[in-house]
Amino acid sequence: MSKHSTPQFILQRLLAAIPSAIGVIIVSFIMTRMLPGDPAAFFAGASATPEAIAQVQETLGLNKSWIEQFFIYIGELIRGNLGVSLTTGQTVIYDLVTRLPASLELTLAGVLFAFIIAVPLGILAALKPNSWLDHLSRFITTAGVSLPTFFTGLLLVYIFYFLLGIVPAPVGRLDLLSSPPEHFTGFYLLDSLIRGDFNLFVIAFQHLILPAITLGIFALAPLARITRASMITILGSDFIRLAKSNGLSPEKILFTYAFRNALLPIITTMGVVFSFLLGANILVEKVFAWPGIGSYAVEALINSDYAPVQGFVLTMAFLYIFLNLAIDILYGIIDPRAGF
Amino acid sequence: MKEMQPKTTQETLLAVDRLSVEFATRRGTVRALENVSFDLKAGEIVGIVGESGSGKSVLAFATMGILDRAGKITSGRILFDNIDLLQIKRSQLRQKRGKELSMIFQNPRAALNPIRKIGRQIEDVLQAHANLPPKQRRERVLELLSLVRISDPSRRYNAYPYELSGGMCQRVTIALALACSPRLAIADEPTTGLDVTTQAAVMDLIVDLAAQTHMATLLITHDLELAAQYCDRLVVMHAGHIVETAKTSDLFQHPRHPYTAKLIAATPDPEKDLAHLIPIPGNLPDLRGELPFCRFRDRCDRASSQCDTVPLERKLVGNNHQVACHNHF
Amino acid sequence: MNNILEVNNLKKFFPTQNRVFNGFGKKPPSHLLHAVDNVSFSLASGESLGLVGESGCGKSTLVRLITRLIDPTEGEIWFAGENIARIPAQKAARHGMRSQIQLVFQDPHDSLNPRFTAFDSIAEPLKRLGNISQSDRLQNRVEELADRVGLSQTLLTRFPHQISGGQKARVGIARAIALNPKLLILDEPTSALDVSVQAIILRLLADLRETLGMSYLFVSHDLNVVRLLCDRVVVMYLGKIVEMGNTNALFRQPLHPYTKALIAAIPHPNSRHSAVNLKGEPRSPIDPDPHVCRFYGRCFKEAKQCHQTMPLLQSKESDRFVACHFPEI
Amino acid sequence: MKRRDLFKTGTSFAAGFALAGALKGCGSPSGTEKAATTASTGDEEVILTVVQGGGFPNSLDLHRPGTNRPGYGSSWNLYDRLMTFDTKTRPDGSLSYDYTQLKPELAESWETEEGKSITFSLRKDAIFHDGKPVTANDVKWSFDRAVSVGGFPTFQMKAGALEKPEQFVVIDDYTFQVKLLRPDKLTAIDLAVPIPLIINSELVKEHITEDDPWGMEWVNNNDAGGGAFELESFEPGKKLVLTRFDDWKSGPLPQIEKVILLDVPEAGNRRALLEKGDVDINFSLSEKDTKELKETEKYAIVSTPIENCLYSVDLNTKEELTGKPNPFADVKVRQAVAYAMPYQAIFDTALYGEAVKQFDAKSTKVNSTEWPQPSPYKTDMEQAKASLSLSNYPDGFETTLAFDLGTKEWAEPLSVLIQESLAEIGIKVALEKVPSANFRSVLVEKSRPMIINNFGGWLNYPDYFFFYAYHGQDATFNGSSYQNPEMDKLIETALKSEPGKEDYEKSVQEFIQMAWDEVPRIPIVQPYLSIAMQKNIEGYQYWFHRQLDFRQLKKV
Amino acid sequence: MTISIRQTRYILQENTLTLVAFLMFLSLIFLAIFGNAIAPYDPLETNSAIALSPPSLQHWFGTDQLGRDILSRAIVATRLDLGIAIAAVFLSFFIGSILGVLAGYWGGWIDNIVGRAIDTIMAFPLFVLAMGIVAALGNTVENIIYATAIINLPLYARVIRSEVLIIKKAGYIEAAKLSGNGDWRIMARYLFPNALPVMMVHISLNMGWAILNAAGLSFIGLGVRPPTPEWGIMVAEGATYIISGEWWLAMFPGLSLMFAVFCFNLLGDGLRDSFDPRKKT
Repeated sequence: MSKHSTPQFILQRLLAAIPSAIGVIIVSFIMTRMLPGDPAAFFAGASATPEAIAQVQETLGLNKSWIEQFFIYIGELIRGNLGVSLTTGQTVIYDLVTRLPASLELTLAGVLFAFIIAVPLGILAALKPNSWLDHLSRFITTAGVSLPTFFTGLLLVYIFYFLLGIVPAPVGRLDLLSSPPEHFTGFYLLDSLIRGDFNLFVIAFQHLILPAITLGIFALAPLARITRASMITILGSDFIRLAKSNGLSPEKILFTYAFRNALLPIITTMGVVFSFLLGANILVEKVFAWPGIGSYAVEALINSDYAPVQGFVLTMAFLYIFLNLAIDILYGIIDPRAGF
Repeated sequence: MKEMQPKTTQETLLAVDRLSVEFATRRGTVRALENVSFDLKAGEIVGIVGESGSGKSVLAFATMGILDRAGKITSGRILFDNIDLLQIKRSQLRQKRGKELSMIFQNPRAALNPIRKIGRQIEDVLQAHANLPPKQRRERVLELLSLVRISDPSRRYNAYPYELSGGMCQRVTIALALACSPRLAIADEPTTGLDVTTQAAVMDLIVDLAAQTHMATLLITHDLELAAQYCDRLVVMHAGHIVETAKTSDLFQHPRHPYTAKLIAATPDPEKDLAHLIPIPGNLPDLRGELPFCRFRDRCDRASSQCDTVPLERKLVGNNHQVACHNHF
Repeated sequence: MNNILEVNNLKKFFPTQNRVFNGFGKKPPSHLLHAVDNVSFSLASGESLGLVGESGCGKSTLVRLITRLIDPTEGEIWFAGENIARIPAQKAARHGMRSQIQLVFQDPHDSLNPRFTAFDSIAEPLKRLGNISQSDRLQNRVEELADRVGLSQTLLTRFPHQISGGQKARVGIARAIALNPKLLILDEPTSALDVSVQAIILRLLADLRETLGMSYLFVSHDLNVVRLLCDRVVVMYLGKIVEMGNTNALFRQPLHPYTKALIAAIPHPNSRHSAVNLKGEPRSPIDPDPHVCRFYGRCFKEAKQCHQTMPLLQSKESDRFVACHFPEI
Repeated sequence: MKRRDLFKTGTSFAAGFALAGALKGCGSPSGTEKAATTASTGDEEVILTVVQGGGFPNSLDLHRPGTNRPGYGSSWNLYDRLMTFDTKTRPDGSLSYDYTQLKPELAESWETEEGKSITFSLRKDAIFHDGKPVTANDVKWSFDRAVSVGGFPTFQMKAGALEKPEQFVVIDDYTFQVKLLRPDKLTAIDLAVPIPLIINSELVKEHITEDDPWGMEWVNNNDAGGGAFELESFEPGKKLVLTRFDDWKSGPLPQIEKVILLDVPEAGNRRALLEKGDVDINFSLSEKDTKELKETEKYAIVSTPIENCLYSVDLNTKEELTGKPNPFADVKVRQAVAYAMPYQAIFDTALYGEAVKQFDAKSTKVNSTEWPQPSPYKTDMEQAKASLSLSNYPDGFETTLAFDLGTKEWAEPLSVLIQESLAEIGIKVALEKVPSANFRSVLVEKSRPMIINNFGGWLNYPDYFFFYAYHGQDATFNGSSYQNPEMDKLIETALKSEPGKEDYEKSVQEFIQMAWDEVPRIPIVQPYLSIAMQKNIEGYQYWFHRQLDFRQLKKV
Repeated sequence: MTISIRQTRYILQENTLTLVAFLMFLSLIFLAIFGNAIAPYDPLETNSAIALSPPSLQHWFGTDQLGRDILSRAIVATRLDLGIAIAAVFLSFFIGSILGVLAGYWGGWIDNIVGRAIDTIMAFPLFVLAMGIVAALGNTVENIIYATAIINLPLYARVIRSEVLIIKKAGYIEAAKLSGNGDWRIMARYLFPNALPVMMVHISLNMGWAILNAAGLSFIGLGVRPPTPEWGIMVAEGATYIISGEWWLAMFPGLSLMFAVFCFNLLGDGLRDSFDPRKKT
């Protein structure tokens, strides 16, 4: 079988993603135009006369036909212009660039939390399937995925902030007095370390705990489940038997042999979980006043603010495409068979 | 049939003594092995033959101490070099595995870690047992690869299992098994799934290397003909029992157990035509629940009431020829 | 004797895909795997023809071509006076030849719908192609078929997972003969079975051929088994026929080095070593060089000529064909 | 200056229109909440932190189209205007702005040439945040901008007869003149509202482009002001930080040195922040939180009835809606509904008693011009049934009640209670939640049979309220689309007159009476603007724009 | 064709958690059917006198801001929530299965078109897509169902497609062709039924997810209309009361929601285990 070079592979994957990207653009355009309410009526101000509204419509280009609007939109898109958010008053690009890192940081932290809890649980469960430990882990993770994130979030805030007071107030990424670190990655944890501001790191970390846990709890089940299943499969496979019969140490068998193989489906699931959480953190962002793109999109959607919704959807679509690409590449690194 | 110089010494290397293994399953306990005893002398090649479900592989796994979680050894001893493998510590057992006794699997491709270079896999074994500096370890790996007749070892060192053919993979697992020059290798259906022509080459390789290193070999196979070709002695299993053991030629010329006789009669060989191919009636009994003392009873045309009521004893019926049957030939 | 089946210059090339699975992705430009390459042979009415070769030699592809499950790249398949190669596989389900060519599958388990009872499976062709709609007639016919293949009627209501391998094989055979096909193709019908069951099935097949007057195309990698059932044998290697001839003659004196190796690989209690050991690895079937003998690289006879000219299948004596520059004559 | 004189003599309805519009929707506390870090005493910087939900300044430029209500608050503090309003003490002791009294801000003094011009003398010591002195050129540029950019700012300026750049004349660096197109008493007052803020024109001009002659892109996110506070950082939708401008000269230097305004969408979190002492002020309290926090007595809570504002149920009076006959066109139906309103339950459960009742008047006869004043309706199911039986719909009908999702905290329970109550007289109501942004469309379209409205006219006169809510011009806030020439006449009479005059008193009482009889809109309550502060916060004052003026706040 | 009773019993014995889930499932069904009859109070009846009273003997789950009995509301909500979930899951299962079977069995251009469509949906942040659909079409129960169905469609199409890709290689599919079955018959009688067990797992897991999805929509204000009792809305409304100490408003509907989702997840998990090919001996 022919092998392709990595750049070729990436290019090929990106090309393959074009149709769905076009699909996303069209669908999101139509979806936003179908939103009820007239943004012009809202933004012309309360006292606006019909003429004033009409004038705003014209400024916003809303009086043109959908088709015209669509081509104008595409034209702007090609020029890299995603428009201006009427709700925040900023360009959509600016909003996305400032808010995306917040969402990514939160989601990554959530996935990381889930990974740290779920994978060991899954491994333990796989080592002793059908033991009490297995059942307990299944119970816990299933309960986790059964909790609506907004409910979990509120509950955690109530318990850990309101009753116990051991976490900071749910007011976003930092407390009221801190200013964000200089922008390198947009991830406060990283940026604060880069700047060497350990205090700020702690503050950012404390603020990240509850939302990340809220999000992570939701991802425990799929990760623990896939870890357990793939570990059970791998542990029962012939090459583990062979490794045992060759007297390799249990640690070597568990980690170098079993876990690395089991990692492949886990990584796939991580990817699915990540893109799922990236969408699901909308509700978490709302609860924790997290200034991410999720809450941004909700606000825009409710206000029939087209440009941010479209920009958000596009961003997510591209994230999704790149995420899958990254996972395939990661897969290729771990599994030589995947090749390119 | 064949005349061979006895190349075995008389010391017993492996003695399995009244070994019983049970499996817990959803629908009850499977008594997979019951009072199984046999021994193996240093340098000897012994074949364990039987149809699927007869417990051959369980026996191999039990000996290696790598039974599934569901499986449990309920009684018996496994004496390797007069040490009971069931009594020693797990770490001690681990020390012996791969070093003194090792195993060759069926389906070699599945038996290799799919995402680790084969050279590294062999090195892992060396690392576990031989105190060699990395450079020598690598040399030893290359040496082993050429020993199992893999051409261009330094290139193959970096190959992944998926890049090799089935036959090649089996050579690698043989190299793995031989890495520390064990005294016993258990080959579990080593040729199943390989092409006919490759099968022969692999078997030749195993017996050649066994002879070279004076390694005892336990060949587990369902192929009577194959066992006959390569083994000094044969152990015939049926439904978790050993029904007969004998020197290969004795067994073929004078099978004493009805099952052995029928098995031979049912096996196609170049001299038989279809009319002489005699099927064995019935199926293997369900190993759950109540069983008669003789598990072949329901398929046997020599069965008597004794078979239900009197426990089976192994009888010596000739030179090194044992049979477990009340009404043997 | 007129020929029931005649295959002329049949070819099947598969495009090979890039390995990366990209969901619902497109196929990148590909290479061609020559699974069946210019194969011609014929099968006389009432004859039993063996088709032998190792895995990957194109046996299964050939079977799927003849049963019209897949479309050939090129070539003709004449069955009962019609070139059925022209019928698109999509349309074959409704074509008259469908009931005349039936297949017994290699894996009796895999070939039965897990959600159908034995009865359903056997009745399926009768309902679809046999125009038997009345339930009592259907019932009678299925029971008759069950009797014929020795399947207890009580098993007819069972699902595949509730019956043994041998019984599943019988269901598969009953289904295949339900419509009294003229040609029955047997694709390794016993390879998944134990020896004891294998004998039963082989005898059953021999009986059926006699009583129903079918022609057999018997595909197997096991020469021992082919010998028992077949009048003539075709040997394939990497998509090409390398030798063809009367069974006994072919066994007695294989002309092609590969056939020789195959026969030599049959385990033989009398010799500890195989007589012929093939070296190296098979050549790649993907875009093979049309001028190089497919066996080149493994052959013990190879010469420069073998690397320059593809040997053609030539008649050596009456009814003996071989494709080798240096046949053993 | 008598308050009525300011604008009463003019003919301008438009002025009031615009002002009222700017301030419509007498807010339940959906605006800002303020959070202040605890006890910053001693040498520490005095920091006030403000959390806000349900809207956050979306621009620093008040002239930009689409700048939202919270944006008034930020620009109020970042920028100065020429004049501002004085302060008065309300009967309950709380402070409020006093729009009868204008006082200097950037202008030291002004002279009015009746009907022709107003001439302002600017402070000579005032500087912008970047240190540039504030000159008459800046004032002119800013006013030019306000009348030129279109949209709401231009509209608002027009309300004071400020329409053309030519009206604004720079006499010298510190003297600025507004020429009047026509005599309009609203002109002066219109210069004290948020729109005519003074922008650092030199600074902005550095950032203008051909497409953007007024530098909107730049002012949107940057500080071009000279107000008491300057911008430290602005992250839209997250956080706004203001620091005191120590060189501010237009008034006493504020005590607060730093203000942090944060967006916290979750109401519960906002309350928790206050209760944990993490914030000083919870500005936009729900009625429930107001009540409960009052009960704790741990916080200073100020509730001010929002002037001239009502929560009401508007019944559409059009004969047909979307092609179908509209039951509410029948006055008997409207009266039935008015009697069927579960007023007290709404007051208790939906509003937690934190509002001023506008029902169950002592007398059925209107005898005062006070506004708002309670309607004579009270819950009386017998009357309701009787009334309905006299209508064309004696057995009831099905209809919908729409409300603004952004006000759901009180509007939803209110709607549910109404729904339940109306069901008793056979009117089946489906509830429709409309997202805030779209509720504006609902108001404009007037296609819903029944809506929950919360209109407030800024100018504290019944005639103004009625002009927008009942007049046949059918303004956006006439949620009932009520059209009655008689009513129009009465309203117009009152508008032309002034309080104390007989025709005024008479027509006001008459149109109120007419509103009760015809009930196109059923008043429920007059809402409060409530703010909860830690006890160490002082100086809170109610403003017509209903945003916080940080300049007045103190920490003790 | 379906799972036999014996098999069911077997699964249940095997796994106590699944048994528990099954009992939970039965009780949910019971509540959905008889909820209106057994609710102690009228779920819509307000009573301002007892608004916001904590759990008591009269009102086990307490009352809400309008004095409505939360227990009754939570019970009555079962039918709507399950209804939404079942309808949505059925819809996406139905359409997804057809698309998936066609794409998997025929491949080629159908596969490509279906694949692109699915990719497009997948590339959307699914919850936002659901929000957008509901916001655009209006927040009625039907639209919530459509939105939930659309965002779940890819899952079914993909799962069944990959299942079909495996099954179509099975010998019995070739056997079916040899028995004279046409493509449609093979899809309907061989591929689909054999993919069903795996789909059952997803249906069950998806049910839970559909409930959460509907609740999430309610939470951001795009759910069903008031005063219809629905768990998500009740949690969302109750959320504002948590901090002021009236925890029962959000807690009990939240727990009901969790109970239902938990039940379906456990059930799905149990089904997954029992259909696990590795467990078949």
